[in-house]
Amino acid sequence: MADTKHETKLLDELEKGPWPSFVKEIKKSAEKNPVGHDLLGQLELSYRDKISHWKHGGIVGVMGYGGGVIGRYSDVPDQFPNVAHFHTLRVNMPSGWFYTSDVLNKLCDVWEEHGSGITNMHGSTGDIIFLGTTTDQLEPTFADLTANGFDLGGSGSDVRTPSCCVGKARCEWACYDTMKLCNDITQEFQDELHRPAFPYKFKFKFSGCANDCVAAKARSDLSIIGTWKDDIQQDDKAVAEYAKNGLDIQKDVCNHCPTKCMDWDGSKLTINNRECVRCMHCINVMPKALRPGKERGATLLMGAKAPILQGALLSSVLVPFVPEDELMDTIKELVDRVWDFWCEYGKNRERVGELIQRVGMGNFLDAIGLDAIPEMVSAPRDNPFVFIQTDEQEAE
Amino acid sequence: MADTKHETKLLDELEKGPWPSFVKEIKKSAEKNPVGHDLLGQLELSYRDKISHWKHGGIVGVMGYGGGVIGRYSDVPDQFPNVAHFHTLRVNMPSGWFYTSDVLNKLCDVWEEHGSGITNMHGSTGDIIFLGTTTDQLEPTFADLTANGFDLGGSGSDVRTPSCCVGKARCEWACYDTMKLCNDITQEFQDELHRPAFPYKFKFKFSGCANDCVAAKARSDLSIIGTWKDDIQQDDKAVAEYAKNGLDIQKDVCNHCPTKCMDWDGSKLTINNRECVRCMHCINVMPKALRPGKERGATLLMGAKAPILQGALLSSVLVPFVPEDELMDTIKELVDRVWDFWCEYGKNRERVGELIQRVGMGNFLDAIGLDAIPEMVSAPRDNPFVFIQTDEQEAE
Amino acid sequence: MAEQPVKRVTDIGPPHYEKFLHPLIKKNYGNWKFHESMAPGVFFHESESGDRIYTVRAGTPRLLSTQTIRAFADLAKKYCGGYLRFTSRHNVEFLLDNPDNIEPLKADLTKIGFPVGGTNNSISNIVHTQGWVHCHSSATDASGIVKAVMDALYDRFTHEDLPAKLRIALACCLNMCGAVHCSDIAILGVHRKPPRVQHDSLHKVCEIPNVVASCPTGAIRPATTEDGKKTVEVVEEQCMFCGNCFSVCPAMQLNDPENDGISIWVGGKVSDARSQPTFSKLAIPFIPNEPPRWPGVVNAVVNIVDVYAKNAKKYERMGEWIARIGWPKFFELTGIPFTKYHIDDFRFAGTTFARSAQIRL
Amino acid sequence: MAEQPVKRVTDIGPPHYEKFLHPLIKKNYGNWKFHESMAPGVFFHESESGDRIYTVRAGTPRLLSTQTIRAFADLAKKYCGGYLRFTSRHNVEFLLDNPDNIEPLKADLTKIGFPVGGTNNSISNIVHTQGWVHCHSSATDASGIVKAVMDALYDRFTHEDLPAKLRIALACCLNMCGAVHCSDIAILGVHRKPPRVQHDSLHKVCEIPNVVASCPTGAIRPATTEDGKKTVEVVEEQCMFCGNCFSVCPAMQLNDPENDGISIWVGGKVSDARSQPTFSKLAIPFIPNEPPRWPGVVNAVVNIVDVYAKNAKKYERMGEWIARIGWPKFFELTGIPFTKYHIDDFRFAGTTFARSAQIRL
Ligand code: SRM
Ligand code: SRM
Ligand code: SRM
Ligand code: SRM
Ligand code: SF4
Ligand code: SF4
Ligand code: SF4
Ligand code: SF4
Ligand code: SF4
Ligand code: SF4
Ligand code: SF4
Ligand code: SF4
Repeated sequence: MADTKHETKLLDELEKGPWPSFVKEIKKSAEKNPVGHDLLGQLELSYRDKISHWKHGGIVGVMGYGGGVIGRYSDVPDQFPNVAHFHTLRVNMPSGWFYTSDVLNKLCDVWEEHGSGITNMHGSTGDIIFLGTTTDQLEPTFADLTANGFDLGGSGSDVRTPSCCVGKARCEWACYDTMKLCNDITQEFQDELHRPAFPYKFKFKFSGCANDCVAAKARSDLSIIGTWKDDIQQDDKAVAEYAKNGLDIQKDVCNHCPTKCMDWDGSKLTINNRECVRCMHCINVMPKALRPGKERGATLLMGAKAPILQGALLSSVLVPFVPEDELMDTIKELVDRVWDFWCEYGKNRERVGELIQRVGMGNFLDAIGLDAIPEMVSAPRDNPFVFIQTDEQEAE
Repeated sequence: MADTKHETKLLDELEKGPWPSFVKEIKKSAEKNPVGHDLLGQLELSYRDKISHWKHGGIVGVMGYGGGVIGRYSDVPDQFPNVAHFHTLRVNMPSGWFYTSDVLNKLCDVWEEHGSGITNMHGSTGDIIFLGTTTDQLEPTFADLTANGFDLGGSGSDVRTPSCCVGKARCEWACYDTMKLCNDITQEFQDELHRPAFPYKFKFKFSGCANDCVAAKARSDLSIIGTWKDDIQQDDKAVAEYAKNGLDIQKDVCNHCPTKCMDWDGSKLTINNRECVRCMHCINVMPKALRPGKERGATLLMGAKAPILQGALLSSVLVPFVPEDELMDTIKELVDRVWDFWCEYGKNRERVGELIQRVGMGNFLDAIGLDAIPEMVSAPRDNPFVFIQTDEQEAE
Repeated sequence: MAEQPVKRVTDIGPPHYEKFLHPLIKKNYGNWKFHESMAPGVFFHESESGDRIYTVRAGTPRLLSTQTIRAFADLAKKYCGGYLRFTSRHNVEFLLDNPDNIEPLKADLTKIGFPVGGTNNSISNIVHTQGWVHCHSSATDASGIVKAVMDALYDRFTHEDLPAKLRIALACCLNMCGAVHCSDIAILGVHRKPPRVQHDSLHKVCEIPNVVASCPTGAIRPATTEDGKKTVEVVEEQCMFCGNCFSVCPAMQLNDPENDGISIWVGGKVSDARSQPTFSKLAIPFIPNEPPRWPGVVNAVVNIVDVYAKNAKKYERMGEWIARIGWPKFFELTGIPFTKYHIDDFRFAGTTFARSAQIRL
Repeated sequence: MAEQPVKRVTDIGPPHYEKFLHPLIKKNYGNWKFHESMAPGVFFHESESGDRIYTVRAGTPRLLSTQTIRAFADLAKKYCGGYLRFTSRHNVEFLLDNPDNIEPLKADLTKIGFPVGGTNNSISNIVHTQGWVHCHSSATDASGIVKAVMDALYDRFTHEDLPAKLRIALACCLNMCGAVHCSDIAILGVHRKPPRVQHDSLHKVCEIPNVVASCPTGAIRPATTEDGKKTVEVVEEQCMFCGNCFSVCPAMQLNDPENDGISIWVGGKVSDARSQPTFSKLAIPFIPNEPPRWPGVVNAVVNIVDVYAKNAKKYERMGEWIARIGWPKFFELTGIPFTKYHIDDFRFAGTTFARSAQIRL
């Protein structure tokens, strides 16, 4: 490899300032691998031209997999030969992004040997991103990864790498075991994850409560959000303690309750748990006094995605409550039905959320065999344009 | 005219019960005019067949007018010859639906002479409805109406009969003179009202405050809603009086304030008038203590309509505040511009509200020469699909 | 302006309202200070000058014979110098300067069968439309249902014991002449069958392109009959029975005795008091037409009213109450079944999905 | 499943997380009782058994060299038995059982340039995307802007003095890989010019029907070049620069040095705490690309943060604050001009119009 340092007047400006600098990171990696210099060189050129110098991704990958690698080629390969090919590998992270020093060092060994040594910790779907290598290095990298117990994540029209919040590992509010479920689902759907067979991508994200620390409701086709059925666990002594320490329970807690189902008479806090919508606010403010109930599980919401093409969508309620121990089976059965319908009727590059909008939630529910319930809507329809079926038609 | 009483077993059931009966009304009129018998006869048939026996309306009217009459023909004329033709006249009511006994009797004279003697007081747009006459009677009815100082209202693709709340005539909250403005606008646009020249109907409704007693925001293309700019007039003694008489000012007033801009400390009520959105609730509850401010005028909202075809629309804010004395001129100038644009770009049977949705509010505002202001939206757009113009394009 | 024969008077517009104003109203026009209600259907307004105008409001069927109008005129003559008005909800209001006349007027009104009430937290008159009395589009009657429902709600009109105003409106087809779309309770006539195309007459009475264009869902296609007549055909699965094709073309018959009927909508409002104006939402997709007294509709409306009256807090309109308790609770309390038809699948579908994990469990 | 050579290992999925859990976490897995924060970036969780696990969180640029990863690994070895994790916002967290190691660890982190913070009511790390470092679609860079903005917001990361959490995300094109659409502040790269069709290559690299179908506004039509090549043409007025045609076809070049740039969005959130999840709304339609330090974007973000910090009440997220004061006030306080571009004209346009007379005057 030609070792050519490039002048980077503009990028050098981004070494200044208190926040850790990605330019420094690239320069560091360049000390070991000249690819870094050409990456800086091309990036400097982009900074001058105010334009990306990457060509439209080509299809590259490892044998037998349809996803996990993003092909990338420079549009100025002559100037920057070391990044002429600059493909990305998506490596499936462990649930909750937990590591040991040893395993991190192993991953570094692999990537220093086969790639640029530049990474993203992590990609915004959650994968470990190995940023930049050549086609011939893909198989060797993959071999070393599997040898170390790692596998590739998703890309293309497949199940994308599921991710989850830290959950029971380090959070008192986890209403189900997010890390285990995330891991089990990932293992269960290895084939769907590695071999794109869907109309488009499908994302799972797991959050242990409504705080939704992996933003599942905003960016996953199936969002699994922890919740509880019984009453909030309440420790009156601890409540009093908070009050004593200056927390204004009326103002800071009760007034922010979305259903105003809390009553504070100055000494006793009373929660009307049947009116509580499990928003977490009061628990967030008084973690020592209030905790989610004991009868725990999750709400299943479906359909979130980014704006391309019909506007962004948030996931919406499909199943209000599934007990923790039934989650795995319920989800498997649900996605089976959803994927069948989607694969048959979904258009190319149509996400599940868009399909629901196109065919109508009512028809979608019929297709996957769920009953319509009011929990699925913020309000019933306000327009009278109902494709209502008369009895004969229904008979048909 | 053949005087045939028909058997009305089903309709007779509707003479029973405490609420005044329209069947009795039709029977009464039948005493004077056999048309009533045939109307009852055909209606009884509809009650048996569960179907309307009126044919699709034909175009009939008075000379030189394109609106004001709804043509109607029976689909069973042989059975009910007296209603073979059964046209409706829409007579423009006086502002606020005020009458004297004398003028009502005159109207009755006219209608007994030329028609069925059956009326609606009033139609849901607000007109006096003369229900049922024959084509040859249209001109004579019109002549007698004008002789008595009345004129026809709107129908078809024209300005529809404007209506207004009782306003200053009998309401302490009227922020502008609804009856005068309604009357002036009606007189101003006589030609547009009688001679359809628009893509579709255009409705004006005038309410003196946000209570909106003529439901203008829900059903008029231009909704004029009274409001005020300065502070709510407050009489602290009267407030105390209400409290003394058992009104729970915190619960019944402050807690219902949409902006929570009211503070009641048990003896003094403080309103943050800059946060007040003029919703009227507190004034409604304490009419003796609170009154709209002194600097009065109206908010102009545009675009309400029934659901056909793109779903119902509510009017939305176009001009947040117009001082009372500028209302007439502002409205005239505004509708001039709106009608120009609508007549040029509106599709056949496209209401103004639908046009705005189709071309986009931004383009609509450009066309009528208004600046976009945040008061026009509940929130800015959340999708990134902006038809943004670059400077050159704007220059173009 | 079109040519007019000389003598013919046109474009004079309505008579000026001032001619019809009670002298006391003219005197205090714009100077009213406050109002106070005295009894259901009776209230007075006091002006800065201390003058008081008393109002007595009575319910009417809206469809009135000239005899009844004259009867009102006579009562006005007898008790208030001949000054009266009608309201935006088809009630009649007598305007008195002498409170002693209130009771006798009420007595006379009751005698001739017109109930006094409809004010404040009562159920006022039902805004409604023509139905089988005069319209060709109607999927149901108007006046008959209004009569049957108001008979059942009579005490709610003559008493003011509801948590807040409750406004009911009826429209006999989706054109919604009653502008029912923002009512606490809306009664709406609906079709449930695609139009039956009159192939023989269509080409004579309608412009094919207009008919095709009239369909919001694109369910209508140009076609030709065996015997070569130009006509249209309807893709039935794409039809949601809006009736717009019939509005523009008589040859698209929609009326269907067995499948036409009524839907019930709840929770709309127009005023800006407290909460902003909102559309009514679907409560019951279909109730068959049951003339002459529509028991199904009457019971449905009465049930919703009773459940609301029992559960809502003071000042809560129907929709404000439901917003507080949530739609699941509304369907539970009323016992109305929730179906897939309740979930929006029209233009803005998705904006009404429950896009949050906030759920009562 | 496709054929695989015998020795080749596939479909093993990620390693099981348990291997990487601190013994104390394994012991108390699912038994945490409460947490308490000790300082910005430092908090502990106590379990039913009374055990405590301490967390020290540090910000990272997300783009990391193996050297830095190894440095983190060394620190973990040194202070917490080699146990660490990363967060959903690209921060690194060290998991300690011994509180005495907190300060030394913080010292070492600061020494090698990684700030401790990002917890509670601070501004955490900016979720972001590839930009010019690796993506072909980018209308702007990602890492560079994040660096410039975080430099300016550094103290907001290391302090917890905001009214509530404030979450910033960046995406370099409308694909929104950063899922920025529900952020308190979203920084979004935008194009402003229709695609430049590469007529010579298009027919070679793309399926014309797919390209035509890719356009949500139907702006793309099939066409033919003078020399008879099949290609497409773009109706420029119908293009809103979404880039979807480029995603499916490289011959639809969108990148444009002068017209690409950045838009700013505010008021979104994901959590259900208090208010339901909401999308971010348009605040600033366009700011030009100004590498290397994007002063325009930095100032815009800092201004919005400062105005929010100054005016919002405790516990109010950006969007909750704006909901209380109203959008007119937001634009007034921030001095951001409101334009016609702020008014929605896409699919759900109309639902965001101010359909009420409730206005602050
Ligand atoms: C690497 C990553 C950004 C990052 O720097 O972190 C990324 C990078 C790309 N995304 Fe993404 N997306 C990444 C997370 C996301 C997310 C966030 C998430 O998954 O939580 C979203 C929004 C959520 C969603 O799925 O809706 C996202 C929505 C998209 C879309 C729009 C999809 C849609 O249905 O709206 C596209 C366009 C497409 O698929 O053609 C896209 C396409 C792409 C492509 C493949 C560009 C393209 O058009 O082919 C990018 C490759 C860049 C490159 O050269 O490396 N990416 N993409 C993220 C994956 C890393 C990882 O695996 O951890
Ligand atoms: C008479 C009246 C109902 C009543 O019994 O009170 C009425 C009756 C008719 N309306 Fe209406 N509309 C009447 C007020 C309304 C209102 C309410 C209002 O004006 O406040 C609306 C809803 C508000 C609005 O305009 O959106 C209304 C929305 C419609 C529509 C749908 C218009 C739309 O843009 O959505 C149609 C359909 C049409 O125009 O073709 C319509 C059409 C009709 C037609 C002409 C039927 C037709 O398709 O041609 C009806 C004639 C019935 C007949 O034979 O007498 N009527 N119509 C009302 C007029 C009386 C009057 O002048 O006072
Ligand atoms: C007479 C009438 C105006 C007219 O010019 O005809 C009228 C008159 C008054 N209205 Fe109204 N409203 C009248 C139709 C309406 C309508 C329109 C409608 O119902 O179609 C509305 C909007 C209803 C809605 O939101 O859907 C309306 C919403 C109000 C409100 C707001 C109620 C609320 O809390 O939402 C008030 C304030 C109040 O009642 O506290 C109000 C208050 C009043 C007051 C008290 C105003 C005043 O100080 O004089 C008037 C008499 C009291 C009463 O009726 O109890 N008026 N009022 C209308 C009588 C209709 C009827 O016969 O029942
Ligand atoms: C570590 C992490 C989960 C993970 O598996 O990585 C996490 C951890 C915690 N979150 Fe979170 N949240 C994490 C991302 C999120 C996200 C997702 C995001 O930002 O993209 C959200 C949704 C944000 C949104 O709504 O847009 C999130 C919304 C919350 C909330 C709700 C805040 C609110 O009032 O809206 C709480 C409750 C609170 O802070 O009072 C919370 C509370 C917590 C607690 C206190 C839970 C607990 O008891 O342990 C955790 C540490 C406190 C802290 O960070 O101040 N976490 N949290 C994520 C750290 C990201 C980072 O490095 O900054
Ligand atoms: S989502 Fe809930 S359970 Fe998961 S980490 Fe956040 S707060 Fe804890
Ligand atoms: S969790 Fe939310 S809804 Fe439930 S009581 Fe606490 S604040 Fe109220
Ligand atoms: S709209 Fe306002 S001003 Fe008009 S009558 Fe009703 S309350 Fe009075
Ligand atoms: S008018 Fe409405 S917004 Fe204003 S203070 Fe009274 S209740 Fe509050
Ligand atoms: S609602 Fe329909 S049927 Fe009833 S009058 Fe109006 S147009 Fe006729
Ligand atoms: S009724 Fe409506 S949807 Fe059905 S064909 Fe006619 S226009 Fe189309
Ligand atoms: S947001 Fe757009 S430009 Fe940025 S990485 Fe994703 S696809 Fe590429
Ligand atoms: S950028 Fe989007 S709108 Fe413009 S042509 Fe391409 S696909 Fe169509």
